Amino acid sequence: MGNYFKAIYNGIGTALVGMGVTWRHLWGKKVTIQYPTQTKPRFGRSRDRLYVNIEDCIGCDQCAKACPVYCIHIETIKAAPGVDLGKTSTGHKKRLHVSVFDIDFAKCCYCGLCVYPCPTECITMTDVFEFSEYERRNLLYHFSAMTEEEVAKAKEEAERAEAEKARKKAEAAAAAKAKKEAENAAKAKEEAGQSQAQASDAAKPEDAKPTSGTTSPGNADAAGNQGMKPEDESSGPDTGTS
Amino acid sequence: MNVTLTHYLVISAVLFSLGLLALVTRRNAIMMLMGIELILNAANVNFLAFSRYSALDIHGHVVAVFVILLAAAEAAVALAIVLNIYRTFSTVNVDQINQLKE
Amino acid sequence: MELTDIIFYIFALVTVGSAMIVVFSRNLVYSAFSLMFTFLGIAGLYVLLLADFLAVTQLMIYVGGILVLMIFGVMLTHRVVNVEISSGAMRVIPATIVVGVFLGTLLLVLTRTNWMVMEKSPDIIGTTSMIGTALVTDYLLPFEVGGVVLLVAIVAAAFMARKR
Amino acid sequence: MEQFIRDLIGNDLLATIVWCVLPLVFILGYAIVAILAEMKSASWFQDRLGPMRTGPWGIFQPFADILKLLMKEDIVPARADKILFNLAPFIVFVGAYAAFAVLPFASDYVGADLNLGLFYLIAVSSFGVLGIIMGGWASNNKYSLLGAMRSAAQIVSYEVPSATALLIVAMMVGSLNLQDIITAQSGGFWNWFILGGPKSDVVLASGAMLHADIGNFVFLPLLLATFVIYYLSALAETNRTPFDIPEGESELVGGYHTEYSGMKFGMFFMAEYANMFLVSAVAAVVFFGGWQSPWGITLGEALDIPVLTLLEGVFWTAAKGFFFVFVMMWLRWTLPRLRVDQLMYMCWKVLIPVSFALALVVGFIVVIR
Repeated sequence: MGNYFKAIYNGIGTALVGMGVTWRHLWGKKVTIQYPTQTKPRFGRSRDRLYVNIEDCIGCDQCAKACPVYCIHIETIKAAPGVDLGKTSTGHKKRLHVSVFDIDFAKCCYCGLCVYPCPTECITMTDVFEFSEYERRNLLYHFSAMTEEEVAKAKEEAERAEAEKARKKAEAAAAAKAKKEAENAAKAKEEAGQSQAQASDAAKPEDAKPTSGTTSPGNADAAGNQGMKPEDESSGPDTGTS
Repeated sequence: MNVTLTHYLVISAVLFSLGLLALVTRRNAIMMLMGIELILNAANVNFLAFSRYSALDIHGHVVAVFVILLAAAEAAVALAIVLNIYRTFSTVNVDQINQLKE
Repeated sequence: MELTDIIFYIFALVTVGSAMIVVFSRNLVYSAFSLMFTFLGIAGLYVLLLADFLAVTQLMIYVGGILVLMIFGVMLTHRVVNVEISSGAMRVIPATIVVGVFLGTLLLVLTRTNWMVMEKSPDIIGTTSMIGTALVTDYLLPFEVGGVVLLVAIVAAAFMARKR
Repeated sequence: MEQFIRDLIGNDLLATIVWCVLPLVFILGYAIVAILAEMKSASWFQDRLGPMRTGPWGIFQPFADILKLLMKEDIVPARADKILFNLAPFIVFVGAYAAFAVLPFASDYVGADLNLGLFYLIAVSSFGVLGIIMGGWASNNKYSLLGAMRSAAQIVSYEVPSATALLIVAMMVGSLNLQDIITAQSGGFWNWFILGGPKSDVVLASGAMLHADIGNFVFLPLLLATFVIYYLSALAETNRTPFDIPEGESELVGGYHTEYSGMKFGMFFMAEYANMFLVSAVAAVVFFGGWQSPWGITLGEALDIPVLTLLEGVFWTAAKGFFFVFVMMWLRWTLPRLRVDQLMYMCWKVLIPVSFALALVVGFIVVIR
């Protein structure tokens, strides 16, 4: 019987204590953050959207190789000889035009594996995580700053340089052959002087035309976290359907 | 047509007959209970109607109170019995319950 | 025809109509729920009969108590997972004929009798105190016995419904 | 008030209809406020902000919710019992609404000034059970049925202590008329029944004289306990937390209204809110002086402006009612849900014996004084 009344007393008492606790919380500070207008500061090492500083990219394709889901697609064009693409901020010499640098964020798993192998530290994780899109193809980010004309020009130059190289190689081969012939001919003492002069003439390199500074038009607007959004859908091998 | 005593008595008679019909035709114990409730209510309507239209005064009301009291007691006990029957025989059809034990 | 008469006919219609559903419906649950409307209609008739206390008691005991008990009974004694809880009827035609003859006789007697009607003024309000006084004076013994009956019924019902 | 409406409209039948519909308007307005209050208090108790987007501080959220309920598809489960399924929400709402008929909002604003007001309230509040069972059974869903059965068992059980608690006060007043109960408490908050009832003789609304011979301080602890019993059982009767096992969403999905959607769910919702206000208003009427102001005098009477008196009465009724509705919300976020056996233990082994004992003691004192 004593326990019975004690239980009633405790029941009412604890309920009142609990009401006191909730009453204090009624007027206490609220913990809710009004999300889109207020946000919590992100952690310093948060791994969210990737950003590529294309000016530093040397097109080495290491990040694409490291990616476990193959979401990075890089195409490069060899710079023609004599074209100075400048240096990266880390001091590496750039030897390739990066004509395509696409990251498909529909595939990206935010593992950060692409960040580590980069020799110039141009691909980094940013703390931007709100970049949902209505269409999947809008998640394909084009980081390369080269316009189509520039790409075409760089390609043309590269081809020309290639052709030049091939021609030179052929010439060199021809020269070597000629030399050999000349050597053979040297045994024949009467024609020695004439053939010597011809061979030295062919070995002289032809001037390559210097291209204008097409390396990368300054992308000052891409400062900070914002990666380069695609200008239009037609500009890339888009739609992450592949 | 003004409402008179007869109107109430007619309703009471109809209710009584319906209750009787339920009691006679239905073999479900609960359905029979409902019939009994209808009959008791018919009786109550009669008591109150006479109380209203004759010299019965408040006594009709008191009897009706007792009828309701008994109806409540009856319903409680009867439903307990029906529940027990169902537990024993798995049916509440009163025709199939013809043994004193299972 | 006054407003109270119209209300009387509405209540009468509700009472008799739902009572008919109670009796003739194949579905036991329909019967139980239309019994609610019967009780409500009867409570309305009580109000028209100047029995306000009885009307509210009717609401409380029948609708709130007995009917809930009935529905519990229906649900505990049938496989309620199935919506179709039906109960068959038997010997419907002879029963209907007999009851019909009985009703006819009853109605004949009711309408032919010249009842001694004493019209009371309908401005009597409140029968509660009168009933209360009657219960503890003239009807004291039945009242006490009624209390004992209820107590016995409660104990008996609880004892029988208990699982052994 | 009634005469005023009759004069205003001119037609008796139309005036009666308007007279009947007035509480419905009140319920609708109250429900909108209460829905917002429920959401806001729920979140504030949990250190959250609650709805913030619809309007400034989210104050239009109830309208958005109602709009959503109105536009939702009205689904009837394929194997449900169509007739009863559609009927149930209305029965539940009618049960809640019928009780408003006798609720006195002000000294001259009460739907029907019944002599049996309190008894009628108790009787009608049991009416909603049938609608709940109907809905739970007709849904043809085991969760709905379980919820309905639990609800019915709970409401039927808790009716006993709640009715006993109310009858204790009725015994002291000697009347079941709600206006009598309120006028018995006139003259300031120290005369309210929560503080022991009238300290001096008062004239009731019906003209009878209520004698208070001995100082009623002896009633103070008794009536305080009575109020606690009433409020707890009222909480259980409205299926509010901590007694909300009929709809316990962690075990029964949603209880008896699992299968309901759209406006039929809205009816259940409205009925629950109406019931909440009803039991709160009854607590206010019976224990806290109803439409009386706490200091006993009203501005309207002092200045002899009847309309002001009326408004003050409605204000005090609503304010006291809202306060107890708020306490319900407060308790909801304080106490966890009870188990079924704890619930029944509390009713049958605590509240009912204690309320009977209180009734005996108070009755004895009332007789001998």
